[in-house]
Amino acid sequence: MDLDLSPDQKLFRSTTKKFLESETPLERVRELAAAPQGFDRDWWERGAELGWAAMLVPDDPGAGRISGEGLLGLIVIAEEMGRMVAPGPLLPVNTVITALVESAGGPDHSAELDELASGALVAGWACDEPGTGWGTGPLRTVLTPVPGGFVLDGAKDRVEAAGQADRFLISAQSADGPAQVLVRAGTPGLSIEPSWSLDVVRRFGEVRLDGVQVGPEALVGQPGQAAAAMRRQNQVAAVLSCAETCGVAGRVLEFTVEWAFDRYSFGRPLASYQALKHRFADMKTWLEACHATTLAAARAVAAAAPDAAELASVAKSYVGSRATDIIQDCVQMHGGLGVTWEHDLHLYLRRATVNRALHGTPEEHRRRIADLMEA
Amino acid sequence: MDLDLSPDQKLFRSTTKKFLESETPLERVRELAAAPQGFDRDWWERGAELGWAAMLVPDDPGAGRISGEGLLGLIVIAEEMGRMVAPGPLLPVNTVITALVESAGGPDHSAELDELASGALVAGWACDEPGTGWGTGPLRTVLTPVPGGFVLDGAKDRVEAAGQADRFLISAQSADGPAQVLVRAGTPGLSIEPSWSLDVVRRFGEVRLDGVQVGPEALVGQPGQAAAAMRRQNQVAAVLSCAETCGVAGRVLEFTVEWAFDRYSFGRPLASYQALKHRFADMKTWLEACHATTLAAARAVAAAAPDAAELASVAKSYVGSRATDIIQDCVQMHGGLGVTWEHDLHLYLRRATVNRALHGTPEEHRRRIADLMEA
Amino acid sequence: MESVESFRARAREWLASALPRLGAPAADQGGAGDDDEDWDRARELQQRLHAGGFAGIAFPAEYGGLGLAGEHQKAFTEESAGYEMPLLLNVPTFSICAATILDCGTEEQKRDRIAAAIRGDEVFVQFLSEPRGGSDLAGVITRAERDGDVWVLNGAKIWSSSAYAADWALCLARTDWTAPKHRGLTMFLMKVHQPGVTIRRIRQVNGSTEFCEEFFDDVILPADAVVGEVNGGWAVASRQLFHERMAVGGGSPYVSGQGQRSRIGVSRDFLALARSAGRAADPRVRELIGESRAMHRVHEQLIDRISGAIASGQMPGPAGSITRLFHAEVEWKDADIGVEIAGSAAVTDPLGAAGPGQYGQHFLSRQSSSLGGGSTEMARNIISERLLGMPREFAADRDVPFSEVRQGRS
Amino acid sequence: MESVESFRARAREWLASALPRLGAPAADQGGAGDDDEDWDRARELQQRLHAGGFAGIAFPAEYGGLGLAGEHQKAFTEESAGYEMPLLLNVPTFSICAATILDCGTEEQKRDRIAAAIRGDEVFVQFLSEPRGGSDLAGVITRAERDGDVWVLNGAKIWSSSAYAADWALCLARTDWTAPKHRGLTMFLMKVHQPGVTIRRIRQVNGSTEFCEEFFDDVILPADAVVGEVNGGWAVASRQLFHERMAVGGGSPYVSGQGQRSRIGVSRDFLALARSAGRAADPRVRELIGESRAMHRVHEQLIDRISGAIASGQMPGPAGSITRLFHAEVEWKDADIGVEIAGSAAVTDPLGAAGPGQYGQHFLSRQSSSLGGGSTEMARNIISERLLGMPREFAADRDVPFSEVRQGRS
Repeated sequence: MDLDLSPDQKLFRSTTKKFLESETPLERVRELAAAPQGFDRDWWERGAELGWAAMLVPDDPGAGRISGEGLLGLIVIAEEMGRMVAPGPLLPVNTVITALVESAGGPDHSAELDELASGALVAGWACDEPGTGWGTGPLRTVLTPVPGGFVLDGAKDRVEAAGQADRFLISAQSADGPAQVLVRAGTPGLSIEPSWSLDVVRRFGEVRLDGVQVGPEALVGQPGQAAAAMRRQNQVAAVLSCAETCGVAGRVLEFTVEWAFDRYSFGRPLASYQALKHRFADMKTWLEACHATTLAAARAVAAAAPDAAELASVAKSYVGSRATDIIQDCVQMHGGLGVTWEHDLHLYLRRATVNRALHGTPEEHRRRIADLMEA
Repeated sequence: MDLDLSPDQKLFRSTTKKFLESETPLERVRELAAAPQGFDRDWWERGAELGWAAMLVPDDPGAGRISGEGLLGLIVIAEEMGRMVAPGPLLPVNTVITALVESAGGPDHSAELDELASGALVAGWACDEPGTGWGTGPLRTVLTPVPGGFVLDGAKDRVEAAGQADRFLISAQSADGPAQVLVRAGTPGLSIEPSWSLDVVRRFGEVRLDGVQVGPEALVGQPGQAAAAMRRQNQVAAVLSCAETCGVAGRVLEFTVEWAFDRYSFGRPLASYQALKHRFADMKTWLEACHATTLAAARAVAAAAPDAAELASVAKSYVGSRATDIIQDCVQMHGGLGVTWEHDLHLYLRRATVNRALHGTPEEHRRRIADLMEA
Repeated sequence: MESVESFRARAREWLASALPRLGAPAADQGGAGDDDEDWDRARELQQRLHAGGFAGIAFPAEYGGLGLAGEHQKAFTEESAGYEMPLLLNVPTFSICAATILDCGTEEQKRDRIAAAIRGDEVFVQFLSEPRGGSDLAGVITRAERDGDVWVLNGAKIWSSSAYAADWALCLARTDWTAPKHRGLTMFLMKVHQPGVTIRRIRQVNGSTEFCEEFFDDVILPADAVVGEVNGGWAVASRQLFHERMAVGGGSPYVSGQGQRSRIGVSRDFLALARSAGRAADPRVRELIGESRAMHRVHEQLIDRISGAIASGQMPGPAGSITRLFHAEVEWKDADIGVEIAGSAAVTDPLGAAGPGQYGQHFLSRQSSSLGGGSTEMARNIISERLLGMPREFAADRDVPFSEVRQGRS
Repeated sequence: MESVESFRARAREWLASALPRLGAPAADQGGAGDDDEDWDRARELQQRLHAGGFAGIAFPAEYGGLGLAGEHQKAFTEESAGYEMPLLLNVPTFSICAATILDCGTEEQKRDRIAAAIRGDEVFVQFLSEPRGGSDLAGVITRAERDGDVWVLNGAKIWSSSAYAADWALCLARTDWTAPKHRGLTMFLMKVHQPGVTIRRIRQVNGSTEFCEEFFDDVILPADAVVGEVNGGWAVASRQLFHERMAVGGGSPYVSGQGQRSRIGVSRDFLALARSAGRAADPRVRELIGESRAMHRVHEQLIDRISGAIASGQMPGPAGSITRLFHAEVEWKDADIGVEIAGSAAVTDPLGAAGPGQYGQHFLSRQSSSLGGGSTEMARNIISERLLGMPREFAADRDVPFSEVRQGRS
């Protein structure tokens, strides 16, 4: 991503890369395709030792702001995960951490924060609701005060790692406005219906909430005050998604360029055909642009810059649409092999397609940019 | 367009081609760019002798249907006009003729029909209204019955040849539904405001109607009954526009292919570079598709087939968008020369861009197709 | 020769009495060709056709056919609409392999193989493409070496459709390495299932296992397995390619029955998808729906135009590459539109790959239509070189002994 | 050397007292370069800078400059924001031509020409491209022949920006036809207005007449007009191309003042266009508005990334072709979006080319941004060959005497 990595970032990269190569190489990812949960809890905990879930937690817990440096390190890890189509709840865990860190004035969640950071706890981010697009309209899940706490009613879908999550961060409408609560898996009234997924190892589910009772300690921030944190969560999610997709597209372009040198047709390498060379030039240009916009968005979000929301949407719309363009053309360059199960290309294409569609499609983010221009 | 021209169609093509080459070659078209009206009435009358305005008029005037064979001949002429970026009101005159032929049950307009066919009379087709897209919503121009006839109030824009027209076919809302009337230029209350145009020789204007009084003989068909004829007019207009655009794009691709053979770069003709060859292959494919869809639409409209409306929109959306794609890439192939005033490319690009935008943009026609699928 | 109308009347009557009516839409008939039972069923139907005297209509009588004209076949095909037909056998068995054997085979090959196929006893397959071959069909490195009376075959082939279900194959092999590429090839008609042949079914991302890869390990072919001339195999392969274009373009007299064998595919009802996604009123979604519809209609119109022009000689045969290229464009567009309308439901949805997820699933094989049957890159070469007359690409393997041609590392 | 901060403080003070403040937005300053009065104004402003001691900041003192560093220039540029500056002189006069003369010129050329430009007395132009040249910059066929002490120049040049307003030109001509392409060229520093030179202004579809075509008819050039070595002209031209990339990429120390000279262009306020077209609530139109905005922001981000990487040596110089290619994409997209949102108002409208019609007008020169400054085709060659290391295109003119190279008919 960044061409000037700090020594720390280089370290995160090399340790994560080494870990993924030895623990979840692509053969292992293919095996996990058959596993109901897509990743092992033990594996996640060991990954967390490399900082996967600790980087956004600020040194000063009262800062009320995720660590900016941490985010810039985290995208290095996300990119490596993309290069290896790695499993694991990197995005939801770090988004929930963002919520816990940046929601002021509510109950203390530092114990859960520690457990998330260590990898002992996995959290699901339940932000989308069935039948709606990204960030459209008011929440239909409602939070109603009752004696001794609150009751949640509604449903959330597209919840990553729903089957593995120990906690769910659930957004809901309260009488005072949007609220967020952290609910334990297994709370009566909360049920999980696994969904189908295009990804090989990333699992999703629908979370149904039927009169789920929670105590006041479940609140994340104050009811009605959640909008600002939710915006930040969306920005962090967009940046992590883009960084991972950069890794996906970057790796695919890399091995496809190699292929073009190695593969001969009519006695010449594919890389000598101008029509293909020009398409590779386009792909290289788009990939550099993907890196540039992801990094710029990450920096803006890290600094909580005034245009962070815009730049997150710029990156998510650009990377979302261009990455699949790149990968599809790389499939084409591979010929028939590119559409076989045996070739790894589809593992990458699946991941990029999933990342493109979740947390706002390119079209949704473009509309958001237009909205922000008028705001 | 059609690869199997009948002897008649071959004749129309060769006489029109010869006439345009001698009377309005591109140098003359460039001169006419400075003329307020863009074409000479005398020139139009001589062109009309070649059948430009007579072909849709059926042998049996009571048929209530334009000549299908005539339409298939007319597209041959329209294509030639496109190849020469010819001036002249081919589209509005023939669309108004369609209205006069296909509107049943109203006053007799056979005298005007004869004069239009001979080229003595020029008609403007006033179907669009200021501030609205193509075929959206109810007409805002209203036709109100008064003693001795009707009064028209409203405004029309994008009226081709408004400055030269002797008659205007005006669509308006009557108490019974849509109506059409044929109004003389110069009728009190009717005023014309010339508009700017991107085309070199095609002029447009806004027609304002302030209490314009017309007699009952001005009606084209019966008030409230105009919807069917208006649909047919739109189909004929779409087909003529597409046929002309096919001529435009076809001619441009033709001379650009020649250029690619003649122009050398690094000691090799441009036509030997694979990246360019592949783009030419795309352009050739798109051009053949433009011809195919235009011809299919013309045949369906000629036969008043049940899917004529759909095929007209299919052709208009496809040709509209692909023709400018082809021409823009031909500009690119020409290098810097392609964006000079001196090179003829921009004359063609102007015409294709105008045809793309008028009588329904590609986007509007795609939406129409979706509507028809649900109808 | 019986008149077409008389033949048609007989066919209509026979069809009603002898073949089952289709319940499902025509596009679904014949199965996907992925399962053995589909193939058993196709053979059985072909045997019924043969017993009823309606098999091999346009093949010569001396090779087991009826010796009638393409018009008779066309009439039969029209009448057969709505009946279950052995569509799996049309391509490549009848329209490509049997047609090529008829053009180039020995008397014995024609008599034995064509008749067996018409009886419904044998299914054919093409062994042309190779794992390292890509678009370069003539760059075959599977080798056949003469050993006394027989040939010994070694190498591998790929993308052979349903080889596992076939009996005989047309296999192109290199027999002279000192000759330039096209001049050292020989075509063999070989048994598919025999010692030394290993067949592996290839799983594609869309779930299909129709395509196969074959490995040849000292496979013994008798001398009479040669089709055409030794080292004249490219001429035979060219006939196969010709017949393939005819079959795909709808102009083959050896295709019997309407509709393609279905493939594992995706629904294209974008209006229904938009409704299920609650986006049927979104103007952008409506544009996409209209655009897809328009592309499909233009595709039909273009096929009419180009196939008519080729048939009448107004365009040369390579013009078929125009429709081939356009077809890929239609498919690209549809794949993209499906994903765009379905939104996040294309990637995770309770309904899974049966719901909007099928559009995400289909997106994975978006390029299939621009790879199978000659890549779009080759189509663009053909259009620019053979229709527009532009200079041919430099081929490093032209006019040099094939053994000296560089092969690359993959 | 004076400290940057001290220099900045002096500059700030001087600017406030000596240069007019801009009323219009910065992007409009300096005029379009199409009119003589713009050029007169630029010379006058340059003379003021010179009189105030702020001209030629990074040029050596012995050639009329201040002999300061790029940091001083950067400080001055920052301070000059909001003041009217002679931006027309930045490209090519200072940043390309004077910079190249400084690198390759004789002592006399440096002393005379650079100093005159810094004084505001002279303007420079490049005579590089030729009417039949296209992307092949070294394929020059303008010829200079030695005749005793002088050279005689014949031929034509094109796409020279504002040649009509310039005094001196760097002109590349072929002086040895027996040598291969790059090895028979010589660069001349010549007077623009002299006997035998005819200048024609080219009208472009966007109305600009900035570019010129020049015809040379037995133009006499003195022996000391040669820049660098005889037949070593390509080395000089390469320096020009290097300085051009630096200037365009924002890294030239010879550019003074912020903002580009404006061009005849189109507004990009698609939100305003959508409002005026009554389509600001159409979701599709909003997507387009957002997409354009996104492309512009990504473009800035990409420039930061690539120019930083080149400056730090992490990417080679040819990586500049990446931003060049991306720039064209942004412009294509904007041209298409303008036409799509404006709808029929882009082609006929009462407001004409000042209203939505400007988007139709702009669509006519959609390709300008992919042609000027090296075509996108050349950019793609460079990216694939020099960044990805793919084999170079075959050049039929490599290593053969230029007189034997085929030139084509146009």
